[in-house]
Amino acid sequence: MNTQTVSASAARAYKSDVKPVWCPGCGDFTVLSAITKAFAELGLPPEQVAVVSGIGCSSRIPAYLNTYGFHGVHGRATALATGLKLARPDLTVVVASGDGDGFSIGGNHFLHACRRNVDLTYIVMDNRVYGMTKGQPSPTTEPDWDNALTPGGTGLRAFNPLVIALASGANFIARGFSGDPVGTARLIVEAIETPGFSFVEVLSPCVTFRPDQRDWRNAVRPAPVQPTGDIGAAARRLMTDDGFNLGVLYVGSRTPYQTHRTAAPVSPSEIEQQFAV
Amino acid sequence: MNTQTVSASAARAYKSDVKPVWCPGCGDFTVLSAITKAFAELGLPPEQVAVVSGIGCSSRIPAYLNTYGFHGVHGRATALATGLKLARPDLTVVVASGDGDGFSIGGNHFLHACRRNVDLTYIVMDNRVYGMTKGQPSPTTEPDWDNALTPGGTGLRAFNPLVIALASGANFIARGFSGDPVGTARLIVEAIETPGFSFVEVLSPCVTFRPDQRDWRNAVRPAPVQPTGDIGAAARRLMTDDGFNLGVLYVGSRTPYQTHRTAAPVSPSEIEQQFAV
Amino acid sequence: MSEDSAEFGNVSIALTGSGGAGVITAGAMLLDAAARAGCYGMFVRSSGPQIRGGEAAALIRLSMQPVEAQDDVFHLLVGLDWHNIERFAVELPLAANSLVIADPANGPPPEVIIETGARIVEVPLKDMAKAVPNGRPNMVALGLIAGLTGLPEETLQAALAKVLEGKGEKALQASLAAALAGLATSAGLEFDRRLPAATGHEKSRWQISGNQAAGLGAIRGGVRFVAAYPITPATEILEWLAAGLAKVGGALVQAEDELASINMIIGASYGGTPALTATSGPGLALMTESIGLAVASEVPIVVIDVMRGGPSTGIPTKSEQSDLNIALFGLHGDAPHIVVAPASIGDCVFTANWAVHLAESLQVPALVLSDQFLGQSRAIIDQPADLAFATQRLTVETVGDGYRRYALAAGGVSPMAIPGTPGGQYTAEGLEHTPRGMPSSQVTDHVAQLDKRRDKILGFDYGDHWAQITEDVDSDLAIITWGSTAGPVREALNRLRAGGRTFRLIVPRLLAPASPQRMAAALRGVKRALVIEQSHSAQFFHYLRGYFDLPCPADSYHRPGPLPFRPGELVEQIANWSAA
Amino acid sequence: MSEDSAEFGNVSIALTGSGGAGVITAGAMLLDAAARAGCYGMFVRSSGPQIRGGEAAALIRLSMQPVEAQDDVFHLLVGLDWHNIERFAVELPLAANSLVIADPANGPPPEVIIETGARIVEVPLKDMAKAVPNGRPNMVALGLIAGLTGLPEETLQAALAKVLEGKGEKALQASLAAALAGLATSAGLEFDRRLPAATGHEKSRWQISGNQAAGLGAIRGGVRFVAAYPITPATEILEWLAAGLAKVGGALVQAEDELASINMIIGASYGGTPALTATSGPGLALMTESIGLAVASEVPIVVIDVMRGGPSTGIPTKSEQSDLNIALFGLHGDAPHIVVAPASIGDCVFTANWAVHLAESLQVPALVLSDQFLGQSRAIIDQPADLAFATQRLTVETVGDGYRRYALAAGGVSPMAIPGTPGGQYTAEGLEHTPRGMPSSQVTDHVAQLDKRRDKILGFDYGDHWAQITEDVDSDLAIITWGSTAGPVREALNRLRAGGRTFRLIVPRLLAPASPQRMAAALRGVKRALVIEQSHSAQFFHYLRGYFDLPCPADSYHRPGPLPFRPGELVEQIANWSAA
Amino acid sequence: MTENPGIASVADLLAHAHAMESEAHERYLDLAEQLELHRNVEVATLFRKLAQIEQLHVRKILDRVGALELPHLSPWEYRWLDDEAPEAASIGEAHYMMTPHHALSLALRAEQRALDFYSSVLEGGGNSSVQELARELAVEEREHVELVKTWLAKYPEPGADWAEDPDPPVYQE
Ligand SMILES: Cc1ncc(C[n+]2csc(CCOP(=O)(O)OP(=O)(O)O)c2C)c(N)n1
Ligand SMILES: Cc1ncc(C[n+]2csc(CCOP(=O)(O)OP(=O)(O)O)c2C)c(N)n1
Ligand code: SF4
Ligand code: SF4
Ligand SMILES: [Mg+2]
Ligand SMILES: [Mg+2]
Repeated sequence: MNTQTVSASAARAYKSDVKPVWCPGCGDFTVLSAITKAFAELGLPPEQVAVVSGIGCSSRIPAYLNTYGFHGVHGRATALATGLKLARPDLTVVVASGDGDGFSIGGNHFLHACRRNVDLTYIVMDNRVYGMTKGQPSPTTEPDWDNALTPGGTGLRAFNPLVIALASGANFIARGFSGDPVGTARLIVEAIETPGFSFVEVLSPCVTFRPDQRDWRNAVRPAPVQPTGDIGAAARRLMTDDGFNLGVLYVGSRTPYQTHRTAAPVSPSEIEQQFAV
Repeated sequence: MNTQTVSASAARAYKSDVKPVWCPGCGDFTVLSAITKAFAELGLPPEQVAVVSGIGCSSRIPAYLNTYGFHGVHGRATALATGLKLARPDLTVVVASGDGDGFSIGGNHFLHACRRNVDLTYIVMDNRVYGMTKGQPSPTTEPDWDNALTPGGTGLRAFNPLVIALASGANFIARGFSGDPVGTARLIVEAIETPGFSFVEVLSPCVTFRPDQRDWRNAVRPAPVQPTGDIGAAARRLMTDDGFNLGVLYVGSRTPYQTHRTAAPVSPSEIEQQFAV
Repeated sequence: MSEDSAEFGNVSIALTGSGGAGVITAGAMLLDAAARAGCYGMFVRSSGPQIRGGEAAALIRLSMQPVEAQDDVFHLLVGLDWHNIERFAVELPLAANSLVIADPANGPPPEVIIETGARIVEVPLKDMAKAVPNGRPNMVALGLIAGLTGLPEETLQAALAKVLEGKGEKALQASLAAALAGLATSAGLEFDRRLPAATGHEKSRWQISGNQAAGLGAIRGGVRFVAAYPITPATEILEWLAAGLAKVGGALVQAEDELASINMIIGASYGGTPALTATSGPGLALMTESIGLAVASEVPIVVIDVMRGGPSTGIPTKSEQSDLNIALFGLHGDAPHIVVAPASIGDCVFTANWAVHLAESLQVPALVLSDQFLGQSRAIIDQPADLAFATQRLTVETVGDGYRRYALAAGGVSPMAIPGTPGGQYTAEGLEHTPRGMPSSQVTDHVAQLDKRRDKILGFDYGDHWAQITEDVDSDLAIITWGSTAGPVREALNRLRAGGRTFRLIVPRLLAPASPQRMAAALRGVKRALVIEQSHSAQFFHYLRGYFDLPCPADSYHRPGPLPFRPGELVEQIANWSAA
Repeated sequence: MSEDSAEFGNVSIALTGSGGAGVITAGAMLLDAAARAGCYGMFVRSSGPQIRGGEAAALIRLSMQPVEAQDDVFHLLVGLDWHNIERFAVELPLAANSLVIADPANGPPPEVIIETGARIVEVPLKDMAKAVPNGRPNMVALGLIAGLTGLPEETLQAALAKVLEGKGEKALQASLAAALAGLATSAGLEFDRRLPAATGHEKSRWQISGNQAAGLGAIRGGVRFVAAYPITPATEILEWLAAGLAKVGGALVQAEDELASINMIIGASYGGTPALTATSGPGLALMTESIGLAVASEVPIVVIDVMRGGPSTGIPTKSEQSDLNIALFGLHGDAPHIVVAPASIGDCVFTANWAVHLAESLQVPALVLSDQFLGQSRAIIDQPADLAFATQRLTVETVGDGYRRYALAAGGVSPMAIPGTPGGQYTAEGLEHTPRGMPSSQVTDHVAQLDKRRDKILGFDYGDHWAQITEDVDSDLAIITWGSTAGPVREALNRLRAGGRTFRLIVPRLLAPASPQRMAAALRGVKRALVIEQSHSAQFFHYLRGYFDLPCPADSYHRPGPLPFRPGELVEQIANWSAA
Repeated sequence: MTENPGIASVADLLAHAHAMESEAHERYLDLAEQLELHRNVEVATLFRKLAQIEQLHVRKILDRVGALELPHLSPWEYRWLDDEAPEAASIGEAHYMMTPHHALSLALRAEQRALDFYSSVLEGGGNSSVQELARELAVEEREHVELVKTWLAKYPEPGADWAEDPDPPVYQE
């Protein structure tokens, strides 16, 4: 068998045999396959990868992968992943979330994960809605989107996660679109390869509660400019971005955070000496 | 009696008879008096003002004021104040916090309070340390500040609260310094007068755990440029700011969030009709 | 031993189907038609893990008596299709005399159905639907069920008209034609569970879910501010309140998380507006620190926990009574508060209303423990009375110098100054404090405030509302249960009474503070008691042992969710226990 | 009835002062000197609300016997000044035969001191200090106390040298000179509490605080990752671990909040590294949701709660045993986990170590309930034995196809695949799940997993560690207590025994799972039991009633903090109770 | 998203063809599984059938590859005309209530895109053996297009209300 065949089925080998409960048409299917493509491309042994998530449709993703996984509680995935990566720097740790999980209940950990800059890749499937709980607005939802919990819309300006990521110190910032699986796979590869905290927002339509998002296909475009490492320029650009520019938008050069490990650990009985009378 | 005296004692009238437990020399004393000056200047009846705080040295402030106050739990002051202001739009609601309370445990509410843009004034006494718990690093602490909990320093880039405020939608952003009580009073007056969520960071030295901060006096300076309403420009400026520029740095024009109240409420028995068989 | 309930004039129907087959809508229409026909009833939904289009079952019970539980078996099962029916098999008990309607278009019914021994009759639902322009099989099934159960045609028409209101005349006609085709077919089928014709009733009736009922109770109680974060199965309370509050002049805010929502309502209530949040176990866990703040700072709030299967994320769509412990004991420190639980769907109105009354009167957090079964089931009930509690928060109007917010008033409730009250300025405090509210670590202040906070809730007169004590109040055998388990227990006891055995039934609504004296009085003369609950670790049983002086030996029957209690199971357990 | 404890060769000393007077440093030196002199001892600090420079008291008890409680009275009080002494008055009980050293420079001693009737002797501490170049009154006081209590001069010198190490020779000499001046003065003072000279001891001794001890126990147990958020009175555990872990090759991370810290340790432990966090009540409340995740996903973690006064922010600097309820019952759903409590400062080493062992062996969260008294007091103790538990997490090395993480293994503990293990890939799950870890809402899976999680902790052999059963094990009167209350109770029982009365003492270390059989065995032959605890609502007493089959009537003696239990108070309570 | 695929060698074209057919195969399988889970048996069966057909194509391509060494291409190195492998049915257009008409329309668009791809290789000129192969493949692909068209003819477009689900979505987690 030749290389090509290996690579195609290689991606599939990262899928588990569990069937996703997602609605047919959901953008998350494509994100799932983009992730497997990225893992295959990087040739990661599945047992060396852990995918950590919170709660939401999007957060169901770990079970659909053949890697190690953790389906945690709502909003805490980045914190759990931080502990895992710090304790096990040898693993490739990917965090997967939704816009509610990541930016609403999980907002604080998002801020601090960016700031801490641990070598994680954080993929947020943004559908601007709480899919799992039946269609309530999330922080990224448009202010006038009508729904049962906030009839007539929230009236709140949508949250711009990329700016927050930049402002709080993420080292790699990109936006993908589930309608562009190849581009998304590529972003994920780059995110994993870039040391430190990498944030990839993937626009991933919720066909059930946001059927209007099927039109995103026509709204997205490759970002008109190259990725920048200039934080001031990136700030200005992202602050006025309309949310549909795809690609890598910022790559920094901060050193990832790691807990220092002593080269010559001593035994507990040695440190007990300090208590001796 | 001349006006001057009136205004001096007017400010004093906002102080309660409780003696602060702060260390002599603590910056928070000046913030307290800047707040009373601002209230006096605005001529707010003390019973129409509520000051809400979390936990920390700085968060002790409500009890030292003669207004209504709420000394809540750690990190939740902005949320509590949001409920209060939405239920009681007639009150002037001020939130007071420290850098730990506001940006560490309270980070998510900070993000979402900015985004929600309720008409609150949020004063954070930033001393880049947890004073109350005896000197651990906060998000704004310099990465190399040595301390018992993270010996040698956290190694983490300091958090820039003004950028986060801007990125998440605060409508008024300013920085004051406790060494400049008059300037700080003025910022607070403007913050209260500006509709929507106003964020005022006040550099307020912790003389006990950060005696080095006595030098801040020499580091601060008035911001070299005028306040802007251009969000892109503000982003660029704040992102590269060194943390010592004082003054109003951004003023937006977003409409504050208020819950809609129907002009003609009906009685509960009327809405019960929907259940009748 | 599961005794039949035919004599009560009632029938249980399951309608299954998947992928947009419309069983849930048909179920809702059936309930509506039954309501119009003068029946009582209950409608439970069950679905697979898919968000949309997965397999679903509409479980409906109709009766001439009020219905509070699912029956032991389904008398009628109509399968629009059999996809994944195995998933529902345990939820769909069938007896040999049950009737199963199968559409030959779906092939033979699956083994799980056949092995029940139920009588299977083929009806070509799909073909019949096709014969009607725009007809749908679910409407054919609806007509068929209506016919078999004896619901008059006009009630069916009215139900269709109501649900399809706004879908246009054409859609209505198509559905109606399909339903009538089903109705016509029913005539040829044998079914012995036809409901008698209703004779008309005096009390007006409601069709309502427990979640709606709880929302209504809150509004009746005076709640005008709600902050919350969505979570299954509490979200419908919030969705109903979002619209309801807007009408009565209040407001609902969607918070960024539960930590925010609980603090928002504390803020609103501190400002004088009765305030509430609703959540489920995971959210409640996040709120406990701040509920403790409300205890210490004496700010009234109401928190509704619509319980689901635990622990952790657990089983979000199924019912369990396993958040009792966290509701009673989940706060750190000694933090007395109120915990109440509604004992039926209709009682959710009363209990939520009462909770607001208690919270406001006692300046304390009141937790309401509802559950997925109560919350998401829809029932036809007698219109609940409006008790119009004289809910009054004790406030100060004018204040002299030296207002003492936490004064050691007799009874423990000290008047609260609402911001805006001149001279009433004080700082609400979560640290231990003096009567003035200043932080204090002095033993006298600590003990005085701990006593105050305990005494105010212990000393309150909860009246008869503390429990429902019913059935055979003179029996020397008592059953103690709570919440949604009360419904099936009540039905089991009715059956046992029919068999000549009597039991006293005690269903406390007031779970905390523990009221051992009231319980002892309720148990006077009882020789033995059985405690029944839906929890793996018998939380309620242990709580009763720990905090109540049961004057008699008590036994426990408990098991976890997700399966609901059915009367037959309880008849058997109770009979065995009482025989022992 | 408070019996004197002079016969045990022990003395209690209080040193008060404020605004940088240095009483805490002097107290630490005194303890160190006493340790060198071969005494046992305990050092408790108490301070006002100011962060720095407020009034403070160093409370030291020295004895020839191990010390686990503060004594009923202070035999010696040295006031560097009297500022705000009223605040401490209740913490500083004095008897008529107590000696109070007052500095005439501070004016007459305050009324609260005088009215105790204690003998007051004036010593010009400030003037004596001034007479020494760079001398400080606290050092004069230290020398005076050393002299009065009979500590040899060389131990004082060594203690000073140790504490002032790094401050330079000049500072040391100044302090020493001041201390010697005090020592010299003591010769002229009458004091009947001089300690006997130590005769040398076999076991080596430690000077350690409970917080350090807990940290050490954790490291002994194998903890190599800690994430935490600072909170009083747990912070010292973290600060000690930050340095300690660095040495043994582990790491501590300061998290943004408690929600993060608990999840970080779950992540680290999932990755195979034994992990821990430490907090106090408010932080624990924030962690409960995620502790439930660790229960459901079966990830071992250890959480130490150093309890303080509650509810809410409460009294952060004072001790109370009022987080028992939240530790036992604070998780939503049925979520079995381990709760253990150390019974003394030294026992913090063992109990923390054991907690790690239990968590790892059972793949479950283990909560350790320490408190401010244990945590922040410093004691001289016999070096705790290192039990070197064979801590083993059951893991898989090689995995065939179809690894089932949550397999229903006998005993309930199923082998865990650590990431990196080829073929062991699985998803840790907080939803209810199948043995493979796939989400499931089926009754069979729910019941099987609930049983598994319960059975593994019920079936474990906790050995004799579950409780300390001591004193008069044949007595038919039992005292049951836990945690830091055990110390004063033990001393009270010693005194009562001296008076001829005997009691069986049961101090469970294992609080959850409830072990009714073990307790019943421990109570065999007991006629009556008294439960003693430091909580306003008698949490432990109610827990015992609810979950244990006490074979005898039980009574409760409970009260909240902030005052510590003293043996005399307990002697009186126990004597009255046993006489009743 | 290049205009000109710029396929330079037979190996290169075969690499593309193989990737395209395998992706198509896997995509139909995915869709079949999704619709099975959502109890849309009719469409699921159809997708399975399409998957089988694509599997045959994969085999055919492999036969052509024989011993030839194919280049390794990263997913983004393929020179498709569009975002992804052309023959893979767009997963975002699936719907749990979709009818065979929708499924076949979806398939038709995919097959047409595949045909367009080969045609563009042809139009792009270059190497004659590449041209030869592209022509052959295009012919086969055209057959598919026609086949799908005939199937589609049997399933007229359903009414506008085809996606109408009377039931509300389900609350989860
Ligand atoms: C503590 C807690 N609060 C609330 C919930 C309910 N909940 C589950 S998923 C979800 C939102 C999911 O939204 P998002 O992260 O955008 O995921 P999506 O379903 O849209 O992919 C919520 C509110 C929960 N499980 N836990
Ligand atoms: C839930 C919770 N976690 C931790 C604490 C302990 N705590 C009290 S104040 C504080 C930090 C205060 O820092 P900051 O807000 O900067 O205030 P400062 O004292 O510096 O003014 C901490 C961690 C607490 N009270 N509650
Ligand atoms: S509800 Fe929305 S987000 Fe969830 S699976 Fe369906 S389409 Fe995807
Ligand atoms: S510790 Fe620091 S912040 Fe706190 S009162 Fe003292 S100087 Fe101020
Ligand atoms: Mg979403
Ligand atoms: Mg600070």
